[in-house]
Amino acid sequence: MARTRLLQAINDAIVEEMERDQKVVVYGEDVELSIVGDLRGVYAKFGRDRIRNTPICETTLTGMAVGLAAAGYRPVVQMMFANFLYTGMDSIANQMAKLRLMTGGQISLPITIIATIGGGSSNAAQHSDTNYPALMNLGGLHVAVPATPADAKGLVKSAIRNPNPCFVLEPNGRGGESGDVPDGEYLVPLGKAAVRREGDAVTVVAIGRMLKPALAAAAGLAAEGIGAEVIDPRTLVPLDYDTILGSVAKTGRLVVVDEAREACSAASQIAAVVAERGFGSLKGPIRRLCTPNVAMPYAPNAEAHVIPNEARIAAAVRELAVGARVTA
Amino acid sequence: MARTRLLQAINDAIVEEMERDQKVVVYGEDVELSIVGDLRGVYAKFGRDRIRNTPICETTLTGMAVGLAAAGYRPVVQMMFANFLYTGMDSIANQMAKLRLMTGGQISLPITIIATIGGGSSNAAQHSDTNYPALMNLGGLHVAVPATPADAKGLVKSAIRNPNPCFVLEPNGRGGESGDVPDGEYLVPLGKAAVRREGDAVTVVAIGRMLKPALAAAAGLAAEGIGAEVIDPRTLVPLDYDTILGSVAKTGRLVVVDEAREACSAASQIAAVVAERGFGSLKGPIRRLCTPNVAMPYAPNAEAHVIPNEARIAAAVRELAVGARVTA
Amino acid sequence: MAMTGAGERQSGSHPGAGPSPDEAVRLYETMLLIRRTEERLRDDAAAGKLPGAVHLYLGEEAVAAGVCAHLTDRDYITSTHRGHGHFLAKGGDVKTMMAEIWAKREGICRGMGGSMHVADVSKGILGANGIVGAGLSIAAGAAFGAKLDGRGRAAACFFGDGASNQGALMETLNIASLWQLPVIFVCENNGFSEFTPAAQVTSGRIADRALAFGVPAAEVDGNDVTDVWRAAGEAVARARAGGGPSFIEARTYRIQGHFEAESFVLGGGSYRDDHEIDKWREADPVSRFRSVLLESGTLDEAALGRIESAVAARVAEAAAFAAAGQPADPALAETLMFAPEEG
Amino acid sequence: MAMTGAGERQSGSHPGAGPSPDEAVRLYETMLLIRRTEERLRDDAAAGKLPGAVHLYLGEEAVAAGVCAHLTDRDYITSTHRGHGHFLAKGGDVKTMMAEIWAKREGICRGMGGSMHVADVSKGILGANGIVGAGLSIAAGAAFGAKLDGRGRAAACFFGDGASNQGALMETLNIASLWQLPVIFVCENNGFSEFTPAAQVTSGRIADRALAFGVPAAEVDGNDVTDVWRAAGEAVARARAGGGPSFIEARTYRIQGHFEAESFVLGGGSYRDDHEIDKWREADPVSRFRSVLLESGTLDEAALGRIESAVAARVAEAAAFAAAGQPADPALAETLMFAPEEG
Ligand SMILES: Cc1ncc(C[n+]2csc(CCOP(=O)(O)OP(=O)(O)O)c2C)c(N)n1
Ligand SMILES: Cc1ncc(C[n+]2csc(CCOP(=O)(O)OP(=O)(O)O)c2C)c(N)n1
Ligand SMILES: [Mg+2]
Ligand SMILES: [Mg+2]
Repeated sequence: MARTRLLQAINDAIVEEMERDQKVVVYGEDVELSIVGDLRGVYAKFGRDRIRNTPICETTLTGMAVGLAAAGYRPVVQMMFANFLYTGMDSIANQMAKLRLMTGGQISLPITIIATIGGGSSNAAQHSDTNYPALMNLGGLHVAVPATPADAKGLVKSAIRNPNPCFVLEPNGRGGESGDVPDGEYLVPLGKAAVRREGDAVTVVAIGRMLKPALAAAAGLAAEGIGAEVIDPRTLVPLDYDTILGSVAKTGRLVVVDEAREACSAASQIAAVVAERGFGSLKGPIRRLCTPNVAMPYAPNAEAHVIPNEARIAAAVRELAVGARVTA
Repeated sequence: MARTRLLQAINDAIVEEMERDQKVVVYGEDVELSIVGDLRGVYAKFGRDRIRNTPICETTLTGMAVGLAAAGYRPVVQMMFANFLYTGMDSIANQMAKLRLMTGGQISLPITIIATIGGGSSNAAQHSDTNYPALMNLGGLHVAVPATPADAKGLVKSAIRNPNPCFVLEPNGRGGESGDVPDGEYLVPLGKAAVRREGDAVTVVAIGRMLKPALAAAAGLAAEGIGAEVIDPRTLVPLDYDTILGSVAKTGRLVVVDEAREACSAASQIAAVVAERGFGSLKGPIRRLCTPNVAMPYAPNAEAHVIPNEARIAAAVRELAVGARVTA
Repeated sequence: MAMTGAGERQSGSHPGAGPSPDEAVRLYETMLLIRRTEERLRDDAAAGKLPGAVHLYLGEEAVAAGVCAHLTDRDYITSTHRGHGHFLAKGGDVKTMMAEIWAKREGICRGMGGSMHVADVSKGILGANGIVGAGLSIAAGAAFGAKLDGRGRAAACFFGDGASNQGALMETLNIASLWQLPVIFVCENNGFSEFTPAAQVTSGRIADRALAFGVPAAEVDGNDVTDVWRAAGEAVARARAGGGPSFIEARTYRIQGHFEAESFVLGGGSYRDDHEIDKWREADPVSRFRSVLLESGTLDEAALGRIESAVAARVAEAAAFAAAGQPADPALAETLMFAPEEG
Repeated sequence: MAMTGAGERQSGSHPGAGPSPDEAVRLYETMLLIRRTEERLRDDAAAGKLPGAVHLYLGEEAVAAGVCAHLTDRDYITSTHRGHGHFLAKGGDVKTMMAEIWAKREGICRGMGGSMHVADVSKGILGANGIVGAGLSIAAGAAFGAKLDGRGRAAACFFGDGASNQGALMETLNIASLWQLPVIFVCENNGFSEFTPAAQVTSGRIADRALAFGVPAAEVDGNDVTDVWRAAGEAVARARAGGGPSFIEARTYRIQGHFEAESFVLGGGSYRDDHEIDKWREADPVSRFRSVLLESGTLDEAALGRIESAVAARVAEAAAFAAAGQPADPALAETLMFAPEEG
C-alpha cells in the first residue's frame, strides 16, 4: 500500500504494462511532455517508438488505433478531454465498435483510449462533457470510470490487457487526489462493482466523480440513522447489474448519481434495468440525480448549480428513506 | 387528405418551407439528384443557390450549418445515413448543442438535419445505426422520429421553422410506405405524442419504425381480449412524458419498443422516468424491447433476430397483461 | 524518372521496366477474375439474389491488380465500399467472398459483413469499408505497426476521388510524411462521387494535395495495368526501403452505376451520358491488356482461351458454392461482438 | 505582386500601399489594447482571480489587428481558444469581455462561456472556440451566407499552426475554392501546438496546403502589423469583389506559456529555451510599430504617451468593472439552452 495520486496511478499502470508487453504503444497530442499529466516521464523512459506526440487530428488518431491494433499492437491513445472524442467519433462508432462483428470475428482490437470527463473546473461546455452514455450505446466498447487511484491503476491495466476497445475515463480535476494503491501487480476486473459502504435503507449507485459526495452524504445520513449502501460500478460496460440488484433486493430503494446529462444517461440505464429485473423488490420510486440536459456553464456557481452534490444526494436518500421507515 | 409516400411527404414539406422562406437553404452529398430520394426535383425547382451538392466532408457539413445559421439562414442538411453523423459529430456535439449557452443566449441556430436510421435492409453495421440516444444525451438538440408520412411532413416543417437545431430521423426503408397526409399547411408540434390506439391493460410506447409492428401486435392481442394502448412519441426531444405517464396511470403497465441498442436507449430513458414519476401507478415491471448491444449484422435472418418485431412485442405485452388479469 | 515530392507532379505513362511475362499473366488472370466475378454479382443482384447493396468495380480492375501484384499476405490493404476487386487482387478467396455477399454462413465474414465489409485479416485485407475515407487512417495505423516491426512490410490504401475530399486524407498524408510511414495512397479517380461529377466537388489536382505534404505523387492511367504496376512497384519499393509514403492517382471510370440499385434510386434522373460510358468501354483495361499480351507474344489465343475458361470455371464454382451455402447463424450477432479475454 | 493560386507561393514582406496615418494610429491602439488587456489577465490569473484556463495572445497582437482593421461589424470572424485579441480587434467591448472571463453576470456571455468562448454576435464575432479547428467550417458557413446575400460581406477565420493539421482545414479549403466563398484563412503560426514544436507535427509548408486547392496564399511576418495589414487588405478586397478565398500564414510567436497554468502542468518539463523567447521579444510587434510611427513622424512621443495612458485607463476601468460585477445567474444554464419559438 502506498498513497498515490490518481494521475500517478494511471502513469504507473501504463509504465508497468509497457514494460510487460513490447506491443503496448502510446500516442496522442502532447503525450511526450504530458499536458494531462498521466504520462509524465514515460517518454524519457521508453523513447519515441513506444510513445509519441501526434499532430492535432483526432479523426486519424482513433482510426490509426484500429490499424495499429490490426497489425498486432496494443495502442493506448491519450485523447485529453472526452469532448475531443467527438472529433474522432467516426472511427470509434463506425470502426472500433463494429469491425469485429463485421469481419465475422476475424479481428480483435486491443485498444485503450484514455480521456478526462466531467465539469467542476470552469473549463466550460467544450471541456466538461461526461459522455459515456454515447459510448455505452454503441455496443462493442468497454467503458471504465475509476473513482479512486487504486481502481485507476487496476482498471487501466485490465483495459490494456483486454482484447477489445476499452475507454478509461478519468474524472477531470481529480489528478491531485490521493488514495492507497496496493503495491506490485494489481488488476481490477472489468465488470465488477465495489460496495463502498454498506447500508440497509437505500442503495446509492454513484458513478466516477460522484462517489465522493455520495460517501459524504452517506456518512451524514448515518448520523440520522439512515443506512445508505453506496455502490461504485467502476465499469459501465460491462455493468455489474447483479451487485446493484442484490443491494436493491435488500434495501428496496434506489438512488443513482451520475454526472452525465439526464437524457439517456447511465443513471437512466441502471434505473431501467432495476425497474425491469428488480421491480419486485422496489418499495418506492427510483431517483436519478444527474446533470440536467444542458451544456456545462463556465461560472463556478452555475456549474455547482447543475452538477449533483452531497446535499442533493442526502436529500434524495432521506426522502426515500422516510418512506422506508413508514413501511418498516 | 392524399395518400403519400413518406419520402414524398418530406419532399413536400421541404419544398413548402423553401417557398415560404427564402432563407431556407438545403445542402448535402448528392442532394441535387437526391440519392436518398426525399429531395427529388427540388434542385430543378430552386437552383443551386437554394440546394447544392457538397463534397464528401461531413465534419464541414455540420460545421458550416452553424456558420450559415449564424449568418441568418435556415440550413437543411441531408446527411443520408445516420451513421455518417459520427463523421460530423464534432460540430453537432461541441458546437450546435452548446453554442447558444456558451454565448449567453446571443445565438440561435435554426438548423435541420435529416438522416435515415435503422436496420432491416441488409445495409450492415455502418449503415443501420439507430443513434438518437447519443443525440438525446447532448442537450440542446431537438430530435424527431416520424413514423408516418403525415408526421414526416408536419415534423419536418416544424423542425425547419424551429429556432434550434432539430434532427429529423427518417425510418430507413420506409420510403415506399404510404399514408394519408392532410392537404395544405400541416404542422406537427415538437413534443406532442400521438396515441395510436387506445387500450386499458398495457401501455406500449413504440418509437419510429417500431410503431408498425406494435400496432400489429396490439390488433392481434385485442382478439385475445388484451387491450394495448399504443403511443408514438413522435419526438424524443422534447419528449411528451405526460401522455406516457397518463396512459400508465390508466394501465399500470409499460412496454417500450425501441430499435436503438439497449444500453442508454430511449427505451431506458422512458422506463427510468416512469419508474421515477409514475412508480405509484406501476403494477408490474417495465419491459423494454430493444436491439441488443450489437453492431447490426448483414444477413437478413440475423437482422431479424436482433430487431424487435411483432411476435416479441405481443409476447411481452401478453406476459404483463396476464399479471393484469390476476390483479384485476 | 522517379516520383517526386519536390513539388513536381509526375503524369502520363509511367517509365521503368514492365512486368515479366509471368507477372503479366498473373496480372491478366487477376483482372479477369475480378471482371467475371463482378459480372456474375451484377447478374445475381439484378435477379434479386443478393440481400444488400453492391457497388461493382467493373472497368477499374487494373488499379487493384496493378497495385496488389507488389504485395504479399504480410502486407496490408484497406479498401472501400467498392471493395471486391481489392479483396480478390490481394489474394482473397472468391468462393467465401461470394458466399459472404450472399449472406451465407460459409462467407468470409460468416454473413455478418456483406459486400461492403469483405475482409480476410489473415491475408492482410483489413476490409472493405462503408465509411468513405475511413480506410485512410486504418492504413496509416497498420503502416505505423509495419514501421515499428521494421520487417519491410507495407500498407496500401485504396480510396476514391470523392474520398479525397475527406479531411482524413490530409491528416494521414501529414502523419505519413512526418513519420515516414510505409503506406501507399491509391486514389481511384473514376470521376464521380455517387452521381456527382468530380469537377463539382473536387478542386485542384488531387495529386497536389499529396505534394503539399512532401509526399511523392504520380498520376497514372488507371486503365493501363502496366502503368499502374510500374508506379505501384516504385511506391512499394520505397515503402519497404524505409523511404516513406507515396501517392498514386489512377484515372479510371466505373462502367456500372454507383451501385446496382442506381436506376431505381435515380428514378429517371441522369448524371452522365452514354457516349462517355462508351468512350471508356473502348479503354477497357482487360481487353487492352489482352491485346498487349497477344502483340507482345506473351500469350497466344489458345493460352488466353485456357486462362479465360479456367477463370470462368472458378467464378461459376464460387457462385454455386455461395448459392448452396447455409443461412448465416443469427446467434453470432451477439456472440461475436467481443473477443474472449486472453489467458 | 498579388497573391497567387497558380502554385506560386508569395513570401516575405508584402508589397502595396501601407495604412494611412489614421489607420496606423488605430492599428497601434488596437495592438496596445490587446497587449495591456492580456497583461492584466496574466496578472489576474497569477493572482488566482480567474476561475478557468486562460490562453494569452501576448506577442501575436499584430495578426488580429492587421486583419480585423479591414473588417466591419457586418463581417464575420471565428476565433480560437486564444481569442481575446481577435475579440478586441474586431470591436468587442473590453469591459464585458473581462467580466466574462471573471465569470460575472455582466459578462458578454453572461458568465456562461468564459475565456475560451468570448463572442459578440452583434459585431460578427462568432466566438472564441475551445475545439481546435472548429472555427474553420463555421467561418465557411458564414461566408456561404455572405455569398448568398451578395452584399460584399466577408468572413475571416483565425486558427493556429496546430489547427492546420486538422482535416477540417483541407475540407474547408476545398469548399471555399469550389464555391468561391468570401473567406480569409488566417493561420497564426506561432511555432507550437501546446508544448509540441511545429516541426514535429506539421509537414511541408502550411501555405502549400492552400495552393493545392487553388486558394491564393501568402506568408507574412506576423509581428509586422503593416505586412499583415497589406496581405489582409488584398484578401478582404478579393473576398468582397467575389474573387473567392485567400490564405494568409502569419509567422509569429507566443511569449506566454500555452496557457497560464503551464508551469504547473509542465512540472519542471520544458519545450523551448529562454533565448528563443528573448529573440522574439526583440521582434515585439507593438514596440516595433511604435518605432515605425515615431520614425515616420506619424506620432511623436507626446501623442504616443496620450494613447498609451488612454489605453491603460480603459483596461484599468474594464478590470474594475469585472471585479465589481455580480456572480453569474446559475439559472441561466437551464433557461438559455433553447431559443424560444418564434411567432
Ligand atoms: C462518411 C460517408 N459519407 C457518405 C457516404 C455515402 N457514399 C457512399 S459511396 C459515396 C461516393 C464515394 O465516391 P468515391 O470516393 O469517389 O468512390 P467511388 O464510389 O467513386 O468508387 C458516398 C458519398 C458514406 N458511405 N460514408
Ligand atoms: C479538437 C481539439 N483537440 C485538442 C485540443 C487541445 N488543445 C488546445 S490548444 C491546442 C494546441 C493548438 O495549437 P495551435 O492551433 O497552434 O494554436 P496555439 O495554441 O498555438 O495558438 C490543443 C492541442 C482541443 N482544444 N481541441
Ligand atoms: Mg469516385
Ligand atoms: Mg500554434
